[in-house]
Amino acid sequence: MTLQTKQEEKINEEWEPKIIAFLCNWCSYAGADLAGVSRIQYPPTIRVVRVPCSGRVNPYFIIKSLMDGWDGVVVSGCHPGDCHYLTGNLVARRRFAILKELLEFFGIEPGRVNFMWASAAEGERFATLIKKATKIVKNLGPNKKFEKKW
Amino acid sequence: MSEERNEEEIRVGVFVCHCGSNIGGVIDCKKLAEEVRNFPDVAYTEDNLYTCSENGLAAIKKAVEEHKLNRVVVASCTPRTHEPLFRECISEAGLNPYLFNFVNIRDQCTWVHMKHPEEAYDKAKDLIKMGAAKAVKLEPLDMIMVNINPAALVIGGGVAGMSAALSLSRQGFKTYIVEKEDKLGGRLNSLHKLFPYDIEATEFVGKIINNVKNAQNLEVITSSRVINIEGFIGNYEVEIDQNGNIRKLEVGAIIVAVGSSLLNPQGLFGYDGIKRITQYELEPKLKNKDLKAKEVVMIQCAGSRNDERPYCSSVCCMTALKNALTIKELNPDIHVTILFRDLYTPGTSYEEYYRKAREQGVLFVKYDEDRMPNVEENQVKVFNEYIGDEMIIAYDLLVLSTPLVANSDNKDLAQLLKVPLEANGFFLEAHVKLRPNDFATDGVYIGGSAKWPVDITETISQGYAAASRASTILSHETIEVEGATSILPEYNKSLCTGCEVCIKVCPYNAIKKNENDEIEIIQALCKGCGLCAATCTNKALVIRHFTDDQILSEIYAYGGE
Amino acid sequence: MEKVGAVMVIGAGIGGSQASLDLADSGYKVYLIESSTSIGGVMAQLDKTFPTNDCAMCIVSPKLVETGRHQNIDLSINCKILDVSGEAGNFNIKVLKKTLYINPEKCTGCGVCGQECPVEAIDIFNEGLAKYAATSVKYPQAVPLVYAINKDYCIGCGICQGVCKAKAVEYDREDEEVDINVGAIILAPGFDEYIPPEANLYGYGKYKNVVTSIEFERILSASGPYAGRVLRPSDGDIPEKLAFLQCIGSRDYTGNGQPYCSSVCCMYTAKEAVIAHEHMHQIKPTIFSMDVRAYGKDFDKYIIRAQEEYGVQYIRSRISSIKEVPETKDLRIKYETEDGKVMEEDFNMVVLAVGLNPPNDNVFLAEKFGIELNEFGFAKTDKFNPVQTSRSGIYACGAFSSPKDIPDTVTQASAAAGCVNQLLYEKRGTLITEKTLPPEIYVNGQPPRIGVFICHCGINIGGYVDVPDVTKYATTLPNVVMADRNLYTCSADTQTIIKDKVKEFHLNRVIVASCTPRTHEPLFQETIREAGLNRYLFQMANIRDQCSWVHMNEPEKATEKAKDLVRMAVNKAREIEPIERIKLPVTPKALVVGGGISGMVAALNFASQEFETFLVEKQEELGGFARHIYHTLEGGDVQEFLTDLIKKVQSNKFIHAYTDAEIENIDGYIGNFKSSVIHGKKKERTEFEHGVVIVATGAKEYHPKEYLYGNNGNVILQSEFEEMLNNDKATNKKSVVMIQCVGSRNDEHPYCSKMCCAEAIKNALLAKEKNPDLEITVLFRDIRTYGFKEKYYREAREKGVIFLQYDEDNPPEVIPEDSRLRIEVSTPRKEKIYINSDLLVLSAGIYANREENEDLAKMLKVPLNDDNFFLEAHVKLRPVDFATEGVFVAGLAHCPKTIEDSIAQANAAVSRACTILSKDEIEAEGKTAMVIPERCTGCGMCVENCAYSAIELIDDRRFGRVAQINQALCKGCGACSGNCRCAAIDVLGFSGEQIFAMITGRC
Amino acid sequence: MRMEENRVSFEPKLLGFLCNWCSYAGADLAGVSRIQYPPNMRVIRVMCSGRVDPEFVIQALELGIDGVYVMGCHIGDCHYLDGNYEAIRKFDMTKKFLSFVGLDNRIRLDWVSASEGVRFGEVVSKFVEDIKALGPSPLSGDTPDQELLEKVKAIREAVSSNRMRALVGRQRKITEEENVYGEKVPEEEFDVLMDQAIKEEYDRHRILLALEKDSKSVKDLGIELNLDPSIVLEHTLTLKSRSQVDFQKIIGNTPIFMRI
Repeated sequence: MTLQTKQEEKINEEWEPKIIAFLCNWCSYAGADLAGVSRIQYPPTIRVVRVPCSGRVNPYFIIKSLMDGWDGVVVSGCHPGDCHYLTGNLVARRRFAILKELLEFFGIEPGRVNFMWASAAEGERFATLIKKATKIVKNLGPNKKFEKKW
Repeated sequence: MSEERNEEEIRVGVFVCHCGSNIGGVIDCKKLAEEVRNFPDVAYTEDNLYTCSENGLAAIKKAVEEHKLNRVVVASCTPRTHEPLFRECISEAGLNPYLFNFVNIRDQCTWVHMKHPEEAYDKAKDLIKMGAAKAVKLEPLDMIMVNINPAALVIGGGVAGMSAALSLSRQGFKTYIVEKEDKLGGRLNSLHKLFPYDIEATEFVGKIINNVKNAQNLEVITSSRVINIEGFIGNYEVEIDQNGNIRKLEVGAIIVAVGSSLLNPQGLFGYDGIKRITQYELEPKLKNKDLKAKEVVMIQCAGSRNDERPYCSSVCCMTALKNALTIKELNPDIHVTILFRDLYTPGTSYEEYYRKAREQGVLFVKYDEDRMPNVEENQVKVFNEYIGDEMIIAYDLLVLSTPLVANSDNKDLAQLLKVPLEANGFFLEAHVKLRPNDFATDGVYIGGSAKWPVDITETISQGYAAASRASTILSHETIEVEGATSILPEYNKSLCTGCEVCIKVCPYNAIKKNENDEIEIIQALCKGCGLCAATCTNKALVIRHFTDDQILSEIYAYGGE
Repeated sequence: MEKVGAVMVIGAGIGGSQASLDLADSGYKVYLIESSTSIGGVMAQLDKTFPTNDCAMCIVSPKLVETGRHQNIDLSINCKILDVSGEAGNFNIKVLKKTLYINPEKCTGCGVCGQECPVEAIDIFNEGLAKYAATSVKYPQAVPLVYAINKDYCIGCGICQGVCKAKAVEYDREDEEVDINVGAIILAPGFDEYIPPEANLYGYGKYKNVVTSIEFERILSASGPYAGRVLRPSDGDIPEKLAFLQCIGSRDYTGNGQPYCSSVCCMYTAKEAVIAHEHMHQIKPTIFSMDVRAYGKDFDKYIIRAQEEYGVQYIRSRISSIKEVPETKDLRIKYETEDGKVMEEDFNMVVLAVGLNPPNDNVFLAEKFGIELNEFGFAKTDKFNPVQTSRSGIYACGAFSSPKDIPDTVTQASAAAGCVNQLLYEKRGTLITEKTLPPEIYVNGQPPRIGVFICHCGINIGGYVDVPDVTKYATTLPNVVMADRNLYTCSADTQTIIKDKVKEFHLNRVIVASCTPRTHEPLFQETIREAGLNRYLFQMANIRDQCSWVHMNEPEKATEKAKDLVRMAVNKAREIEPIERIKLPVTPKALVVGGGISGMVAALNFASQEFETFLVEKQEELGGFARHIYHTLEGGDVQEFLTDLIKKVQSNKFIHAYTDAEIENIDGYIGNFKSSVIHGKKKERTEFEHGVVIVATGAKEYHPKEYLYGNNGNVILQSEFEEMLNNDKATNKKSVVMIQCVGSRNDEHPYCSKMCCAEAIKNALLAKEKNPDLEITVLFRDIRTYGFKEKYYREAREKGVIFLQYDEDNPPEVIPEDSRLRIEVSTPRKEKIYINSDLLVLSAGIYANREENEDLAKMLKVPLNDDNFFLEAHVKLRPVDFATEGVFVAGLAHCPKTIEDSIAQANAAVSRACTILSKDEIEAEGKTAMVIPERCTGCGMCVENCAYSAIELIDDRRFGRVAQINQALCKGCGACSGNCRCAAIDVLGFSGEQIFAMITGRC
Repeated sequence: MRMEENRVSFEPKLLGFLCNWCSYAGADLAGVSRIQYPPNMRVIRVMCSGRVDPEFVIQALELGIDGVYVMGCHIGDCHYLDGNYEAIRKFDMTKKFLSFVGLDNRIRLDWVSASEGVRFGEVVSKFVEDIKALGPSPLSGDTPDQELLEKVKAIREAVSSNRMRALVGRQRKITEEENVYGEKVPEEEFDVLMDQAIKEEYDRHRILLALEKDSKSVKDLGIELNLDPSIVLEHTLTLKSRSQVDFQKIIGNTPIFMRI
């Protein structure tokens, strides 16, 4: 646990953001498993959806998640060159570069959607990235832009 | 740390005893009682002349009601003698007996520091401070009740077993005898006469056997042996195998009376079973009076009191004398010479029996352990200690007095009963002097040669002793078992990883894993020694009445935290 | 002797695993025998691998998991070979399976025993840098994930048996002796790295901050003891100044090292330097080396990138001394620079690039298997078949025959499998058991009836997540008809419970909430298939590795997350439908393009397995690049080997050889290719069908424009010089000069042609033999005689050949002087040297002809790399496959290489091809993409995205120009559907509705 | 007050753990026979010497008590059969830990039977004299030696770590009877393993305590605990693999560790 001041911890105490995470099966999902095997702790804020490749993540999934009230979205794929399907992650990277601008245009705070790359051996890095993403989304507060479904 | 602690306020009462002048003569008990008043959580203090006296106890009960005390500390003599008394007193005042703590300021304070009254006073004050600190942490405990199945199992149908079984069945307890052979009687069946009154063995044992036959609630199961024992004091489940069919007996106590066995004499003094025989092979010959020998020589301690069997079998000397006298009775002209190292004929009647043999002309020659008699085909060379020279005694019959040895299958039975064996393979009793017929494990008792070779009289008395010890528990529907035992409390279950170190360290096998693989203490078997709690790798087990918290609070009270 | 259709593979490193997979996929029963307690060998210890900087774990663990689970592979760990008898085709091997004291069937690898064990022992896997318990597994992702008790450290306290909920610990488990009968044996025991002896002069063992490269590999590794941070062992600081010393224990004639070059240290040192800098930017790596031997494909580019992008500094010098500075524990290195100055520099940490020794038990193995070892202790192999040991029927691959890197090891593994195919092809499929499965229950149209099984996994889940509560919650979800929990859902007895529940509740969807699907999904899919349900009617929720294990301190939140994950799995399960794996017929014939050595060896291998083969060669006669090579450096007679090959090809009835032929067209896909070729003077056109394609089109010798080649008689190529020597035309020469790297390692061809150094030294030795006092000078940038070739480099120097290094920036100049040549060279010491010589021999490299390769690449839809060589699927783990299934590459077409390497690659390609030809039909991947024609506008965006060129636009009668997916080629990555503007493409198993259901289903 | 007293008049504060069946009874017998011995020792009654947890002994020393005496039945007499055998093993381990801080001569283990009233008086007197000779404990009084206090705290935590308790809990059975393989582990071999474990756990818990105060680098820890930094690094990384410690940040070239 990072050394937050007592008082700061109090406010953030009650509200935990709900973040949906699209993890590519071959690298990032394996990295998340390794974090588990090595018992590296990270906040329980993400809910994982396994996809074959980061290339599979259609922009519409991300927008649908935000519309449906998820407070944050994380998409994680293999490092360039590692992709099990050779070019899947490169296609995804270009696609998400454009999507980021589109989301800003919609008025969604940039921190809500995070793209990251973690390999199967980087359990440590996966945990730190999730901690960082949770912190950003927590500071942004609950997702009020879209009407909540529940 | 425990959840159950009730939230109401802790009010400790401290009663300082003068014990006449034993304590009051050395330190000022009144001042001590006042000073102790301001220790934490102490609600009431009082000093009295003899706290253990009638009015002392009445004072405690009154104070408990008036000041609504929920903890009581008595500072006086030693808990070893007076703790039960005070526990009884506060339970009559409505308090759980375990909410009591004893502080020893007499035997371990005033009596031993008479020349240093000030230090004695400080010591007493510290001890009371520690006692009060522990009292605060005490928790109510209820004695564990174990119901007793008023039935008993006697293993072994010899004279020891039969005596025990008769005694128990006459007290109305359902009793079973399990005998390996196909008939009762054990070793006596093969004997001719019994010393010292030369009673016919068969007639003597016959009487006992038919007593057993027509005794009520006594069932004899012959040619059967015990194959499994489950459970604990008062609740044993014994599986026996009677040539093929398995039976389950439910009993509250078990008496081991399996007796002992004869030594296999192969290789001793050229034993051949014809010219050189043992006392036991001589008995039937005497019974049927077919003795042709003229010169009989007997050798005592044949195969015992040596490195292999460093013990005296206690019955061989009397057996030799008995047989010698019987021979003389048959035909006085037969010469009988007994070579001995020491003759054991304790007691009045046995010594008299020895003198009678000498009068009948039996010769006694003492030999020394370092120079054993040298047996040749028909003569024995032996160095006579008294005349300091070697003698040659001709013989046409050599009788060896061989010792009794432990049964070879004792080890398996010991495993089933979880009781120890001593070095020579006989059963090891709880305490040689104070509990000769108990085992350390409660509910199991022992009598007869299974414990140590003994003669018939001793065997019978031990049979009765074992029976009476068994009846101390069979006579109750339920018995109270030590309350301050170890326990794996609900709130600590998540700490226990199941490493089984506690199971391996417990001297009483009182810990097991239940069917859903969780550690469980068998309350009836646990003695509360605390070994398992001190060894538990994750500090999950708790010893009630001596928990870590309680002992640490005493240390803090003294250490000054 | 009756041949046996089974193979034994010794050693389960990357080599052993690859050979086993190839053979198991080609219908042989494989017995994989591993001496340690888990497969993966040295590669599993590596963090990243050159030249692609892939994370070793990412690329190797899927292959290891597949090896661990393959139905035809019988894996035994912790084994020792006792006795070997028999002959090629029928061997009997007695194997001792040493006990692990833990029952592998019951152990679920949860790791509680390792945590509770009070004994701490040196962790050999982490090279002594970390401690592990006496009960442990080699590394977290070990396959099989089975714990083992190391009896030397174990004190027998019994705690692990107590805490093990699966009751897998059995202290009385005995060793087991097994007799195995196989037809062939492949030895892949790998290597043991050189450990500097006690009194070494580098201070290893004395100075804390001097480590070996394998130790540094563990320091770099993200799953290593230092968690990927580069720290120095003396005080945990980041070693800003990091020095690497090359050739430790290699090229060492002092006797305490090995005389040969270990081939891989130059490259792995460069990688370690690059990765160290990548992890910690303040690290400035310096490498002290002699030659930098980056001879493989894209290796030179890697070295250049290391210097330019990662600031790696190369100093060409063998250091003279290394001392530790007591206060700072830094290391003071004294060395001489190229221009003669003596320098002293302090470094925070030093890594010794240790060489590769033969495995420690090489003599034992050689004795047991009756094979010969060469002078260096490696397995002796045939000159023209690098995997064939001295005993027929027994093959060796990987570092056991000579030090080599991972791509060559994998290639040799497949090559060994190729040779086994030739030996045992009649017995293919005789010993493997086909599982009989009940008919699939038809579930379409039924309302979903979902069964949920939630796992305790001992205390790993149950200890933190309130499993009973989650089970109760699961029963409240719509369409869930039953939910229950068990201690270990993956245990054998629970599989039968699942099958019973499927029948009892008529379930048509099954969900297991336990650990990671990556390792356990195939197991449960198999179980529900045995219960009659389609494999894909199954979903997993990962509530252990991604929930209970990582939220240990927040049990309530972990339970809440577990409920969410179960609900999302149920929502997705509602949407899934059964998927049929389509079957494709296979034509058991092969097309080999190119009639050089690689092409011919491949064709002969196919033919010897009675596969009809079509060999197409552009030239009039066969032979290819090797026609004008006389001998190999090792003395093999190339011409004799070549003529013998050509004779065999022409006489073999299974081979149709078309010379002077041009491929007109190839279309179709894996198993179903149709090609047409125009051959002969009369331009006849023949058409034929085949199942696989081997590309062996070779490459061209570079004809230099520089150094006056072509307009001065005294300037010739090495091949021409070899011809002169063999016909005694060079007797009158007095001084010969050779120039290396002509047309290689420059901007036009930024790669090393790998064989020119060997050719130059071969010719120099031959010239000296013919005329001892001939003066020969070799001008070089780096002499790359890797492996055992180092021996000949030393021999050349002993025979008086002068080697002079020239600077890359100002190459030598050639000035003709009457009938002789004056060659000016500027050496690194900045002096100018003039050599008068009457003959200049240029070591010209190899290049790929763009036009020729491009049109073949188009026909086969396979890519070329920027040097115009064919680009393989994965440089490390699939070096002979193309991304497009059914097409393989061998020989110079892949990249410049020696003749033995080409032969090995040819056999490897055949073995890979056999995994297809050995089956009469193959199953395509189930979860592939699927086009919804009504929505498709035919924009073609998906076609470009597909890395496997599995989509093409067709003209459909009803819907016009729409995309169509070739199920055989599609891998199901979903890149196409991710980009499709009108959601016209979906992926079975990960469809849009299913993912929406997971996102939205919040009830 | 205690500090200025000179050696002669110093009255040590002693604590005794007496087993109920033998040594406590021996003490009572000393009372009944009016045997006089110095009053410095306060007694805590326990049912068996095997019940005395090493943590109690060290907690007492930590609070400034000058000496701790553990007494049990003679070997073979234990009311609970082999409680005192276990007491020996626990005491030896405690003594080895305390030898790191030079307090090992302030604890003592002895056997007094119920009939040895005289002997009880003698051993207590001897203990008081020996402690008097040693002088007051450096941790007693109002100004205890802080550095030593930290070390003793670390020992207390190390002694109750589940690794040490597992080793000492199984030591007797494995070395005197048999381990799970039916073999007897030689005493010296187990001692080597035990000594190594003791040294490791002691260092590790000192590191944990130091990091609990604030985050530090390996080098600072090396200086503060005067340990070779390479050993500190090894321990710190083992603690990291057990998620008790983690990297916090990097300053210059030095990573800083923090306690989780």
